[in-house]
Amino acid sequence: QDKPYEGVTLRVLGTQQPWETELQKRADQFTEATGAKVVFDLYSLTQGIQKVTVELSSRSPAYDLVFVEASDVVRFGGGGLLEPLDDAIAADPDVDLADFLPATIDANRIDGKLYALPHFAATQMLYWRPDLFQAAGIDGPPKTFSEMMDDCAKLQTPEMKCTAMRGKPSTSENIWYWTQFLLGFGGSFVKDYPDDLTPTLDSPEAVEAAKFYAKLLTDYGIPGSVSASYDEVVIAMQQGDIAMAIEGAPLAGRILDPKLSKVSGKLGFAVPPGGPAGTFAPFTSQAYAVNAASKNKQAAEAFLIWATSKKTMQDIAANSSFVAVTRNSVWNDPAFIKAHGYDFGHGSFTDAYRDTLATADPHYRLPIAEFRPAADRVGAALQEIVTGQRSAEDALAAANSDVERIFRRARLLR
Amino acid sequence: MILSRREKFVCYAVTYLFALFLLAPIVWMLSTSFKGQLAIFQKPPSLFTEFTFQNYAAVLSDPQFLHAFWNSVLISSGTVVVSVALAVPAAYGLSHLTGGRRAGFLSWVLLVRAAPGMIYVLPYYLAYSQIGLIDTRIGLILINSVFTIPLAIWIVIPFFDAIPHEIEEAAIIDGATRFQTMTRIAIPLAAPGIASTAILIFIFAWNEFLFALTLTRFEARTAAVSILSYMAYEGTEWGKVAAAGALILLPVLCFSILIRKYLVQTTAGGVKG
Amino acid sequence: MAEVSLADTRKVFGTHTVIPELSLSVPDGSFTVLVGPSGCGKSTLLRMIAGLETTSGGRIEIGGRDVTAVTPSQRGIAMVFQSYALYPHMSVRDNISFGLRLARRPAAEIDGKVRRAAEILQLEPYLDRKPAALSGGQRQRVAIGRAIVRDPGVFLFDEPLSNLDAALRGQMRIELLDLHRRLGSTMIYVTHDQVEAMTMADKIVVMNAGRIEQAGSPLDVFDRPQSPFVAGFIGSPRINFFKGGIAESRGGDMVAVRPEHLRIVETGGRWRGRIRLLEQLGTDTLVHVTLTDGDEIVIRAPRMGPELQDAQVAIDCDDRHFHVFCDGQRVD
Amino acid sequence: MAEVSLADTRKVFGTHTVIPELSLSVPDGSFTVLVGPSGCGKSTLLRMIAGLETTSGGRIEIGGRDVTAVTPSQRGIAMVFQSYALYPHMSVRDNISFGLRLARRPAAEIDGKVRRAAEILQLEPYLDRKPAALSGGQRQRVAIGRAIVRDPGVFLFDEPLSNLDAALRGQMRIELLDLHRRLGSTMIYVTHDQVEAMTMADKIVVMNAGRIEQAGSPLDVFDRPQSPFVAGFIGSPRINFFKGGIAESRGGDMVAVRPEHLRIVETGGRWRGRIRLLEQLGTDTLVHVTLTDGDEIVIRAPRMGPELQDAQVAIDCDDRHFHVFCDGQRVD
Amino acid sequence: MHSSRLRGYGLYILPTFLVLATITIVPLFVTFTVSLFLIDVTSGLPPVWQGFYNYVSLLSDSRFLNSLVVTAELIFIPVALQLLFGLALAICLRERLAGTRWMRILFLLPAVIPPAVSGLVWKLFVIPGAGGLAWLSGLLGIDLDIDLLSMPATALATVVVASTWVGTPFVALILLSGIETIGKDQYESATLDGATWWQTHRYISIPTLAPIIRTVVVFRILEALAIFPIIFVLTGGGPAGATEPVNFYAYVTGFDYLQIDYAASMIVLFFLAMMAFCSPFLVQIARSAEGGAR
Ligand SMILES: Nc1ncnc2c1ncn2[C@@H]1O[C@H](COP(=O)(O)OP(=O)(O)OP(=O)(O)O)[C@@H](O)[C@H]1O
Ligand SMILES: Nc1ncnc2c1ncn2[C@@H]1O[C@H](COP(=O)(O)OP(=O)(O)OP(=O)(O)O)[C@@H](O)[C@H]1O
Ligand SMILES: [Mg+2]
Ligand SMILES: [Mg+2]
Repeated sequence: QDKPYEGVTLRVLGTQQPWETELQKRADQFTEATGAKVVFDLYSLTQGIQKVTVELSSRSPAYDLVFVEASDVVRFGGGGLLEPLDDAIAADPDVDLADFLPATIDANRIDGKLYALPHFAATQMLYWRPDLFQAAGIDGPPKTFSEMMDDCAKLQTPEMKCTAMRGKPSTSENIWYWTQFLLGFGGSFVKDYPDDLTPTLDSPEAVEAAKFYAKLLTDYGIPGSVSASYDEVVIAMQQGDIAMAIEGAPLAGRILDPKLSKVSGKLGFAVPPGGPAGTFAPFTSQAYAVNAASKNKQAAEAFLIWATSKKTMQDIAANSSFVAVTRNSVWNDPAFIKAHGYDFGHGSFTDAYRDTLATADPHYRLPIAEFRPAADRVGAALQEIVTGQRSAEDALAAANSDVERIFRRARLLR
Repeated sequence: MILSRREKFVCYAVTYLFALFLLAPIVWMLSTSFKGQLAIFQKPPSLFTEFTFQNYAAVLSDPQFLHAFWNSVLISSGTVVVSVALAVPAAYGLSHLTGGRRAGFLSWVLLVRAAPGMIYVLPYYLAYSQIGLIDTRIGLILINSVFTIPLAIWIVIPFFDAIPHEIEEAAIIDGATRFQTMTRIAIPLAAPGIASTAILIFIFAWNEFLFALTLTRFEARTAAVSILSYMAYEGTEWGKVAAAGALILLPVLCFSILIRKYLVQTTAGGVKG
Repeated sequence: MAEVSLADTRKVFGTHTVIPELSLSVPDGSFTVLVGPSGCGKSTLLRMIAGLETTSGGRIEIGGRDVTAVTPSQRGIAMVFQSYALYPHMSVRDNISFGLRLARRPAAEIDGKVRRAAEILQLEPYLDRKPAALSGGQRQRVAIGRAIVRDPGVFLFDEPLSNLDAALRGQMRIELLDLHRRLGSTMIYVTHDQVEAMTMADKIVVMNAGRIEQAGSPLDVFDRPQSPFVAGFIGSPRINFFKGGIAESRGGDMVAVRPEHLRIVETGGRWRGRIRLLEQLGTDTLVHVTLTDGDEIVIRAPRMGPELQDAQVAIDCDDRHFHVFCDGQRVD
Repeated sequence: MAEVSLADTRKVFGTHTVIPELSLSVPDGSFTVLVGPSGCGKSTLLRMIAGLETTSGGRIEIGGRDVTAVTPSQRGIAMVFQSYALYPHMSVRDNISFGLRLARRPAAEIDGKVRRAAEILQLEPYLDRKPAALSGGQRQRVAIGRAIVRDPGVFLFDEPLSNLDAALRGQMRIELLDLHRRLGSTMIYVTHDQVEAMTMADKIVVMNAGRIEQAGSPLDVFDRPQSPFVAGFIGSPRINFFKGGIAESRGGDMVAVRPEHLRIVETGGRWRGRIRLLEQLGTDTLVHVTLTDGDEIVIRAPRMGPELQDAQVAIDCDDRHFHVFCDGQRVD
Repeated sequence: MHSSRLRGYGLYILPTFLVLATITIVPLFVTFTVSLFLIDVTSGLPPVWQGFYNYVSLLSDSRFLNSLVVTAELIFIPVALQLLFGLALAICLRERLAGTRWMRILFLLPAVIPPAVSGLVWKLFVIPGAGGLAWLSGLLGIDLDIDLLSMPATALATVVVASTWVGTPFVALILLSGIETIGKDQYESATLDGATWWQTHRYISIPTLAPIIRTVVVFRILEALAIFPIIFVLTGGGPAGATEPVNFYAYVTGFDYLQIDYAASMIVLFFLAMMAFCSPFLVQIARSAEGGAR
């Protein structure tokens, strides 16, 4: 029939981010096509995640679709709280899973079942100022951490700091940033995910990563870095106060916004530097999933497929500041490239973005429920190190034992 | 007392400086609610840059906010009805008890009231998920009552206590039953106190945040919680937030001016020394 | 119209016995005043008669009917409280008619009774006012009006005048006596003011610590107090007590003489002493004298000039004015 | 020791003139009582002397020194309030010594003064109690003790006895007079009770609506009231007023006779009337008589039996007992 | 009719008693029970008995220990400030100086503002460089452009100030009504005794108010953590737990990390500590509320 879901109202529990607000504007199209009304309930990111957690675990059918970050999919999907989408996807050839960036799909798949369709590929890239690099006699962006440190020594002048970075203690601020150092220096959160979850945050590699981070931040970071969040970094970059920064790729739209920026047209884009163990750009995906308790699963699946379809994503990507798309076809879409394909002669934005995503580790954040409390704890330790309250060894040892306690309490450890 | 110049100056300075401290943030919110998004982040800031009703218009045309506002009205009123209906007879009865029993009940009520809200949220959350009271107005009214019934008992008791027992005895001699004495003598006499208690409970329920935050989704979401939806991850719409805040503030403001005479003594809830 | 009689009535609060065992008969149509110091149990007794307190023992009869277990409203009594106990939220009319309305009497009857009470008490102009808009005396009258419409056999008053100022108290005293004359009902009136008791009562009942010390007509109680307590309680200024020789010579252990019966004499006299203080009341003077044995006494004498301060004086008294007591009992 | 004099003192609250213009001299060492009806400005006047209210005009001198602009604590006065105004959180000792401690007097001096005051007032056993643990009379004494230790030239009392019961009031009256005799300081005492005024004062100042009606010795005021107001205010029961012929025949527009000066006579008499009510005071009886012209008068007579109720009587009075007034002034 | 009376009035109390007991004691008991089981709500596995494991864990949970410190800071500093300012205000307002009467009404404001709105009010006020604080300091010629909420010390200070802002007027009004019951006579008497204005308050007002002050302090202590919504809106407990009191940590643990049992153990522990501290006062207060004494 024409409108199969006439009379159905879908409830979406999400966050107030550009993708969702854009999607909300276009929901009428879906209603027109299928008859199902879509009502969005959008919160701030932290609150949204929290609501989702609570809603799912109470097995309430109140929401049909929920927002999930990749790191949460394992526990929700594993707990049977999310509806596997494989059948619905199989039934609809238009979905074309192969078109999605592989990491974004992998992050949402457990035991071969796909639980969410990603719309947002979050990673960080290196924004750099070719003019300043040239003046300092450096040819090209740093490829490794040590190069980055060396370059900073050269780039920094009494008037200008070298870089800006997130220092605010939180899973989504300093940990999101620092984890690339942890992994790059060869460390990890736990001994051997998923087989042995003994935390290894007091390892020499972790200490080295923390020391590196602290030195970079205190010696070469802007004043106030210790409490900076992405916002401060973006503003410092926009204002031309720094020579380079590793920051969220999706934020390029803001950094380059001619109305706000003094540097639009003066930036180069590159894959972030790596360490002895390789390059580990921060990565997560954001996605929507169907609540297993939903009473309108079919309609919800249909909406999810529609929302992440090539057409919808192309439309949003080309007509808004949203760039963190998850489909290769959109990355190659001329309209998208026209809108976002910044290239000022020192590396194309879209290329750098795609190359960075290619290095993405779907388990950049450990996909366990206790990751958030554990990471929040480590974030606080990092701040202690930066402010010199404690040595890296002491702070991390203390954090490690707290994390161990958190894991043990959750029976992740014997 | 006859104050010296210097003492007067000190008094004026203390009161007016504090009034400034008190008012400045509120005035700032009001001024923000009349500013456009650009003016809000203007540096350096100024109190009145532009004057627009667009924030109010936006908030008042947002069905989600209006729904939440209406929920607040219903939930607060419901809490008032339930609490008053239960607290008034109990207070009346208690005011006729003496010594240990009365003090015992009152202490228990006070302890219950003194417990942190968080201790109730968890079990209520678990129970409500089982019996389907999550995101219902009834559910909120019920958990609000945990605090408002004790509050009401504490506030109403002194009003009953203040009724000379001779008046009730006169009614008994006039042939009134105990129930009639309560309904026809005691309650009318305590009416101002009961009314202000009702308003106070309304304000309490209106202001309640934790329960509404954790036990609602969209159907029963209250106005206080709805503000959060304007505070998003990126680019909070401060103008709307401020306008919503001002609108939520309005009813409690009117009510508290109405009962200002009682507010201090009653909010004290037994603060007598 | 009804007499009231109490037989061996007792009242115990917890472990505290307020009225050990009391028998009393209040004649029909009398104006009986219960008087005694604060805390002696007057109010308790009155409230037991009203039924507002249970009895711990004994019987209470009103108009020959045993009402010990009857509810207050069925006892055929009306009570006027010290605080008036008006219903502040009702108009005067509603205050007066409250009991009738509770009993669902026909409107016409209610109206008639209210009208009559208002007329007796001159309350017509105030019927639609709230108590707060009345003066103290008017409130008092409303309280009485509320009692009147009940057509009680017995009116009970608990210190009804003590909240009024002196002038109004004098006036209301007279009005109450008028009312008693007009209605002819039995009235039991509690006060701790002996002047009120003396001036109002047909029959005074002097109480002390839950016991009746003496009951009788006012002049009888004044002239022949049966115990030192009554002698000391009734009469102002207070009676003078003497112990020792003078008492023994009269066959008692204590004698008492009222200040107005002592005379300052030129020569002779039974006592002598020094004038410690002269209190000028106008026509009379209260003379405070320190006797040679150290006792302080008071004499009410006609005007004496302040020049007598500190003078040595002799004091005498007629034999017939001695009240003699032995073991707390009058000896005649 | 100090006399107090007020010259043309005025007090205006906003637009309301409480004391229009008042001159008064209080002799050194006197016990002067300000008496008058409620609201006549007695307290205001006292508070102006104390310095607790500013003056709106005129001068106040204490001991010959102009204190109009001097702070209360420097005026050499002490004040005892109606409410006692004790500091409830301090022991009796601390209450009494508070002023001395504020002035940082040596401990020995403080101790000595407190001891002396306590001795005078028999407060030694209570020095370590809090006021709440004292009886009304004891509290009163503490308030006085607090005044004594200041060694003031002038004591000011604002109705210090009005919160006490009748018996205690009589006793405290005597104690205060004793104290006055002992200390010899000037005392200014405010009351609205004319008995208190009569019995305590060397000098009575009768006030009415912010004006002095009469000042003089108590007996002078009682015997020769200068205005009908004073005649009516002083004396109990209240004086009887007559207008009309009897007044005109004496050259005034009003005459007054005290109840104790009226006699019930067998025959003749200036008035006749019906006995409306007899109030038995014991030795005396107050006879309420309705005269033929409808006026109500009161006679204080020796004991009259209740059988005289409603009797027709003739009433007379000696010529010398008439107070004659014309235009509100005494005519002699 | 005394004894029979009591039984009669019990009927008025009983229904309320039962309802109140059901909606309070039962949940308190449930909370305690929950804290003794391991509960994984996401997996839906049945609860596992774990005794006092959670309570033992808490003792080595540095975030919990930190939250205890923050709790103490957020209770004692604001309450002390509220008392200090409240007393000063009450004393000044007592004088009824020109133009201060309206403040008594004004002072009701913070006490009745929805706490969530209070949080918002302060959040707007401290927007770096663009909030009311920047505006005010601009008027004074200071260029203030720091993010108070981003650093632990200043964030805590901001929350303390907001909490003081909420509570002070209330304390002031209560103390004012207390002060106004002190007889004018007492102050005048002290004036006669030579006390200065300050001394009259030092020696009369404050000691007389002592019992009220004690009661107010107990209530303010109990109410201190009612600023949950303010913290929620203003700082979210951060940065690095600097403004995270126990009830907030419990909230995060329960509803963010979904460790319901762990959250329950925290709040139970906190409740018991609070009661141990306050219940003697509460009982005393209940006893002193022996108003009617009928
Ligand atoms: N409900 C009660 N419980 C315990 N004791 C009581 C109660 N009511 C009265 N009493 C005690 O009984 C005694 C007599 O009290 P009652 O009120 O009858 O005295 P009273 O003669 O009326 O005194 P007053 O003249 O002061 O009114 C007092 O000692 C009082 O403390
Ligand atoms: N602070 C004030 N402001 C305005 N009017 C006042 C003030 N104090 C007193 N008054 C008025 O001044 C008049 C005299 O008052 P005052 O207290 O002196 O009377 P009083 O003679 O002491 O009366 P009482 O016997 O009742 O104490 C009264 O009408 C009173 O209302
Ligand atoms: Mg009594
Ligand atoms: Mg006065």
